[in-house]
Amino acid sequence: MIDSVNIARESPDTEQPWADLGLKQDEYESIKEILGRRPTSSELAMYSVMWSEHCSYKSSKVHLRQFGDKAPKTDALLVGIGENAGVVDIGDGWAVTFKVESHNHPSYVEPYQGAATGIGGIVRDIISMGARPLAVMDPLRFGAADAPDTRRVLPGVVAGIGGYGNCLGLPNIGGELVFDESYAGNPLVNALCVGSMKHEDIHLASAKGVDNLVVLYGARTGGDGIGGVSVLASETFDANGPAKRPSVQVGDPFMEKLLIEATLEVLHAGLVEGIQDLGGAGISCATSELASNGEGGMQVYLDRVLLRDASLSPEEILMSESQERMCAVVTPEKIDAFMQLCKKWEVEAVVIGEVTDTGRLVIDWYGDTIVDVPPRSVAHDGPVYERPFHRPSWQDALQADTPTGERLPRPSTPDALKHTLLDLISSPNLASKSWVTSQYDRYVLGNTILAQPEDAGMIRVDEESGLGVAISTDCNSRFAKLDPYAGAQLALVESYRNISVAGAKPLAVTNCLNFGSPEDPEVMWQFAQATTGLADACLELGIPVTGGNVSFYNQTGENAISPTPVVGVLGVINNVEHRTPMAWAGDGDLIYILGDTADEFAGSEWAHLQGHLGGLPPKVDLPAEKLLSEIMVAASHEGMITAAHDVSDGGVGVAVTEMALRANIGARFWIPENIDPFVFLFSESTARAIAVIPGTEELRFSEMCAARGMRATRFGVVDSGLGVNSGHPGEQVIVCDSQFTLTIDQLREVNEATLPALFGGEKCSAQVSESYWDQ
Amino acid sequence: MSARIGVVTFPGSLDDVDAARAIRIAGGTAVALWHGDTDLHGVDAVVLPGGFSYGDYLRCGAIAKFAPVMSLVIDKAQVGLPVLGICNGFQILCESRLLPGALTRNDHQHFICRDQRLRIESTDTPWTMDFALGQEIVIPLKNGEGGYVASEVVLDELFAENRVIATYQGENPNGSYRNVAGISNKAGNVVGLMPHPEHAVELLTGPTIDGVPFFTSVLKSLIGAP
Amino acid sequence: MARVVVNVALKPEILDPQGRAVQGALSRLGLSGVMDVRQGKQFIIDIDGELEGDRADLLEKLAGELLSNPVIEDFTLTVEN
Amino acid sequence: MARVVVNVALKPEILDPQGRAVQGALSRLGLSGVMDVRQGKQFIIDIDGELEGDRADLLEKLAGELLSNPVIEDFTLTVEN
Ligand SMILES: Nc1ncnc2c1ncn2[C@@H]1O[C@H](COP(=O)(O)OP(=O)(O)O)[C@@H](O)[C@H]1O
Ligand SMILES: [Mg+2]
Repeated sequence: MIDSVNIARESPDTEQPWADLGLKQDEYESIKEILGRRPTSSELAMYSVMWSEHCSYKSSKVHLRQFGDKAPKTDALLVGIGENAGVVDIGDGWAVTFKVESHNHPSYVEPYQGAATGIGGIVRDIISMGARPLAVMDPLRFGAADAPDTRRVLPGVVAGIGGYGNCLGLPNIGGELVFDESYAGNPLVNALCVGSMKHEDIHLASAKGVDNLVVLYGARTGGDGIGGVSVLASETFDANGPAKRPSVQVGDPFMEKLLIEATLEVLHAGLVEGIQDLGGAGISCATSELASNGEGGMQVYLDRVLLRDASLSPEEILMSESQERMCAVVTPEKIDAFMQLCKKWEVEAVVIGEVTDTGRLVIDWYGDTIVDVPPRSVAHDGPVYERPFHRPSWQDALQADTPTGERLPRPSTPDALKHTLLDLISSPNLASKSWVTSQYDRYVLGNTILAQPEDAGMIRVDEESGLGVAISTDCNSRFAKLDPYAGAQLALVESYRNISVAGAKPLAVTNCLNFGSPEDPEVMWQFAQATTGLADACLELGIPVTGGNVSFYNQTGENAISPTPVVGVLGVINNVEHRTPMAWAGDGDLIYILGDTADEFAGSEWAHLQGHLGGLPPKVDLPAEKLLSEIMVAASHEGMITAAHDVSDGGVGVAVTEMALRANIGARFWIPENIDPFVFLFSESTARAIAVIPGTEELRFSEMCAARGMRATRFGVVDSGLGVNSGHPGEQVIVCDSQFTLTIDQLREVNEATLPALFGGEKCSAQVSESYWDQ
Repeated sequence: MSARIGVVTFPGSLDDVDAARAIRIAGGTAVALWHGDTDLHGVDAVVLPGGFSYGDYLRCGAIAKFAPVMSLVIDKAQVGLPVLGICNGFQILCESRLLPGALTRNDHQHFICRDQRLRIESTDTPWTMDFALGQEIVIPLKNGEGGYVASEVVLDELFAENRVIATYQGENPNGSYRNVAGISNKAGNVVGLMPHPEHAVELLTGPTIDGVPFFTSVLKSLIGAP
Repeated sequence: MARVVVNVALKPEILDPQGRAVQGALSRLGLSGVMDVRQGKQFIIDIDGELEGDRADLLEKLAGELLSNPVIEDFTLTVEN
Repeated sequence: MARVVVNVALKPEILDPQGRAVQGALSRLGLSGVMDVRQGKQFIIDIDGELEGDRADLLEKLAGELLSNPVIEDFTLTVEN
C-alpha cells in the first residue's frame, strides 16, 4: 500500500524509520512541524536525502558564508555561489563556468564506475548552466603508492575517468595525483569541468511561469544509488518488496554525449525556461530546487516517469540517482519543438508535471497525493548546525617539530645532492604521471593549448580571436595539516601561480573541501580554519569563489584524512598564442628565478620522503604572489619570455629538471651566491617561478622586475651542447656547476619508471574486471 | 569553389568538428553529413571521423555500418569516391568490409593517447599523394581498440599491393600486426588510418602540422578529377 | 583436462548500456519483439588434469572476485571435466 | 517468450590479449595448471513469442553480422523457446 498524504493524516502515530534514513530526532520533529502532520514515506525519503550533509551543507554552511561575505568586488562574476556552478565573464561576450566535485566514496566501493559517474555528474552541472563543456580535470589522491588498496583502486579510477571522459569527447587537461598514507582507505576522487557560453545563453535552475511544463529527459530511471532509501521501501512498508537496491551507479557516457548535444540544441533554440541536472537525490532534488527557485509551486505526476525497472516504488523513484538525466521547464507552446529535438538525438523525454502558483510541491502517484510540501523547506531551508570546534591537542607539538638540519640530516656533498634530486624525481608524487595521463584523450575538440604535464590546462574558447582560459587545481594536504589556515591559502596561491606562469590572468576560484567527520571538533576546526584562510586570501587577491563542494566523513574509524582543501583557479588569456609553455626551446636563453628562497622544508616533498611531517609550512606572501602573477602575465603578453614553470613540490631542482625533460634540451645552471645549495635546490618557498628569457629581451625583462620590486636572479642558461664536454657526447645534459651533471636520458628513465613499476605489472589483473567497460 | 568534403556525424562521433576544421585549414569546404542522411549532398569526398559511434558498445563501428548514410558511402566508395576513415572511421570501414581485417583491443588493454611517429608507406592514394614516400611524421594516436589484425594472407597481400599506407615507428603502440597504422582498398580511394591527422593541423593545438597533407592531398586529387 | 566456462552478467538491476545498444540495433535492423538484451562476458578456461579440491575452490573464489565484480555482476561456473 | 543466447569468441588464431591477461592473473593468484583462457562475449536476448521462421533466420544472420565480426570472431546461437 502506498503511503499517501491522506493516510499520513489519518495515521499520525505510524512508526517511521527516520533514524535509519540518517535523520536526527529534532530533524524529524521539525519535518512534522513544517507539514503539520507526520510525513508520508515519500516525503520522509525526500527530506532525509535533501537534509543529508551531502545535499544540505548543514555543517559547512556557516563557514562557507564567508566566501560570499568576503567576496572581492568584481565585475567578472555573472552568476555566483548557490547555482549549479558559478559563471564568470571573460570578455567579448563570452562567459565560462567551472566547478569541482568529489566522488570519493563511490570510487572506493567501485573504482571504475565511481570515478566515471563523478565525471558524468560534474559535466551535467556545467551543461545545466547552458554551457558547452570544454574540458575536464581530475584531482586524485590515494594512500601509499605501494599499498595493496591503492593498487586495487587507482587503475580502476583512472580507467573510469578515461572511459567516461574519452567517450564523451572532452579533453582531460590536467589534474593531480598525490600519494599519502593519510588517504589509506579514503582515496579522494575529485572531478572538475569547465564550459563556455555566450552571455545570452546562461540558464538557471528555476521553474518560472505558471502552467509551464516540467520535462524529465535522458536515461530511464532505475534502481541505482538508493541504498539507504530501500530500507524505507522494502523493510518498513512492504516486507516482500524489491530486494535491496545496489548503491552503485553505472554510467553511460554515450547517453551523456547525446544529452549534451540535445540539451545545447534545446537551449540554443530558446526552448527552455529553466533547467536542472539530476545528481544526488535525483528527482527529489531537481523538482524541489526548481520549484524553490521559481514561482514556488509544482505539480508532478510521478507515475509518468519512464522506468528501467517496473518494480520501483515511488520512494525509490524519488531518490534514484540514475545517471544521465536532466529536468527542463518548457512553455506549452514550445513543448513539441523540444520533444522533436530530443527525438533527433534519440533521447527519451516525458512531461512529468507543471509549474503552479500554489507554493507547494505536490507529487501524485496514480491519483494519490504522496508528497505535499513547501519546496523551500526541502531544498533550501534545511537544518543548519554550528558544530563545535577546537584546535587539536597535537597541533602545537606538530608545529614545533621543525625539520632543521639537526632534526633531519641534510645532504651536503655534490653526490648526495645529485641523489636527492634523483630520489625526488622518481618518488611517486613527483614521478612522471604519463602512466595515468596517457589513458586520457587530451586532443579531442581541437582547442587544447596546454595540457598535463603543463602547469595549467589551457583551452581556446574562441577560435577567431584566440580568447582562452586556463585552469589549475592544487592542494598540499601536508601543509594543510601543519596549519589549515595557511594550507588552504597555499593551495590557492599555487593554483594561482600555475595560471599566471602559463600567461593567463587569474579570475575566479572553485574548491572541493575534503575533510574528515564534522562531528569531530578537531576536524571542524581544520575546516573552519581552511575556509577562513581561503576566503581571506581570495579577498586579498581580488578573485571571487564562484562555487565548490564539501566532502566530509573522509575517515577510517578515528583517523581522518589530512585536511585537503583542493582549490581550482581559472584564468583568462586574450590570445592563446601568448601562452607560456614549460619547455624551454632556444639555445642561449637565460634561466631566471623570480622571488626569494628561504629555508622552508616543513611539509616539503623532501621531508615527506624522509618520513617527516612537522613544523610550520612555507610562509604565505599574497602581495608577492600578486606581483609575480602580474609580471608573468605581462612578460607573456609582451613576448619577453619563452618558457616558465612554477616552483613548488621539490623546489627549484625539480622544476628545472621538469623543464629540461619536457624540452629534451639540456641546460647549465649554478647556485646563486649566499645561499646553501641544498636550500636553493629543494626548499619549497612560495611566490617563486622560473622564467626563461631570450638574450634580446633580458634588459627589458630585468628592468621590469627591478622597477616593480621583484627579485629576479639569473642562474642558468639553456644549452643543447653540453654533452661533449661532460663526457656524454651526443646526449642532452644538465650541469649544476661544481655540483653534478646528469643526462636527460638518465633523469627521464628514473622519472618515467616509477608508476609503470607500481601499476604496470599488475595492470592486467586489475584491468580484468574493468575491461568490460573500457572502450 | 573549393572541393566539398563531407564529414559524417554519428551519435557519439567526437572528432567531427576537428575533421571539419582540418578540411577548412587545408582549403576545402567541410559539409556536415548526419548519420540518418539519405543523400550525400553532392560531396566530392567523405571523412568518417573518430569517436565512439553509438557508444561503440558492441564492437567499435559495428552499429555505425548500418546507418542510412553508410549505405550511400559504401555504394559510392565502390565506384571511386575518396573516403578517409580515422580511428573509429577506420573501424567502421573494416566493419563495412570496404577494408579488410579488423581492429581489436590494444594488447596492453589501456586506452592510449600519445604523439605517434609514423612512416608514410604509400603515396598512391588520394589521401597521401602530398607526402614523400618514406616520410616520417608525428601525429596524435588515441584509442582503446587500435590493434590492426588480419590473416597472414591478407597482410601479405596488403604489403605486396602497396596498400599499407602508414606504419608505426618505434615501439608498437597497440599490438597492430606488422605495425600497420593505415591501409587502403585495392583502388586506393578508401583509406583507413588509426592515428589522427586532424589533430595535427595547427601548431597551437597539435604536436606538429604533419596531418595537413592528408587533406591537401585529397583536394589536389579532386582538382584532377572530372 | 578440464574446461571451465564462467559466464559473467551484470546484475539485473544494474544499467547495461551495451545491452541497450544491441537491443536498439537489433530492432532498427528489423527484428521485431526484442524485449530485452543483456550483454555479458564469457571466460573459457582450460585446465590441466581434473578440477577438484582446493583448485576448484580457488577457481570458484576467483570467479567471484577477479573474473566478476560482485558489486555489480553475477557469475555462473560450469565444469566439463 | 524465447530466450536466445549468443556466445561470441575470437577465432583461435587471433591474439586474445584479454584472455592472456586473465590467464596471467589466475596463475599469479595461485591457480596452477591454467593452460589457456579465452575471453568472449555473451548476449542474452529475450524475444516475444516463439522464435521461428523469418525471425529466426534474421536473428541468425544478425548474430553473424552484427553481434560478431566474422573476420575475427565465431559465434554459437542457442534458443530456449
Ligand atoms: N566549498 C564551497 N565553496 C563555495 N560554494 C560551495 C561550496 N560547496 C558548495 N558550494 C555551493 O553550494 C551550491 C550547492 O552545491 P552542490 O550541492 O554541490 O551543487 P549541486 O546541486 O549542483 O550538486 C553550489 O552552488 C556550490 O557551488
Ligand atoms: Mg547541480
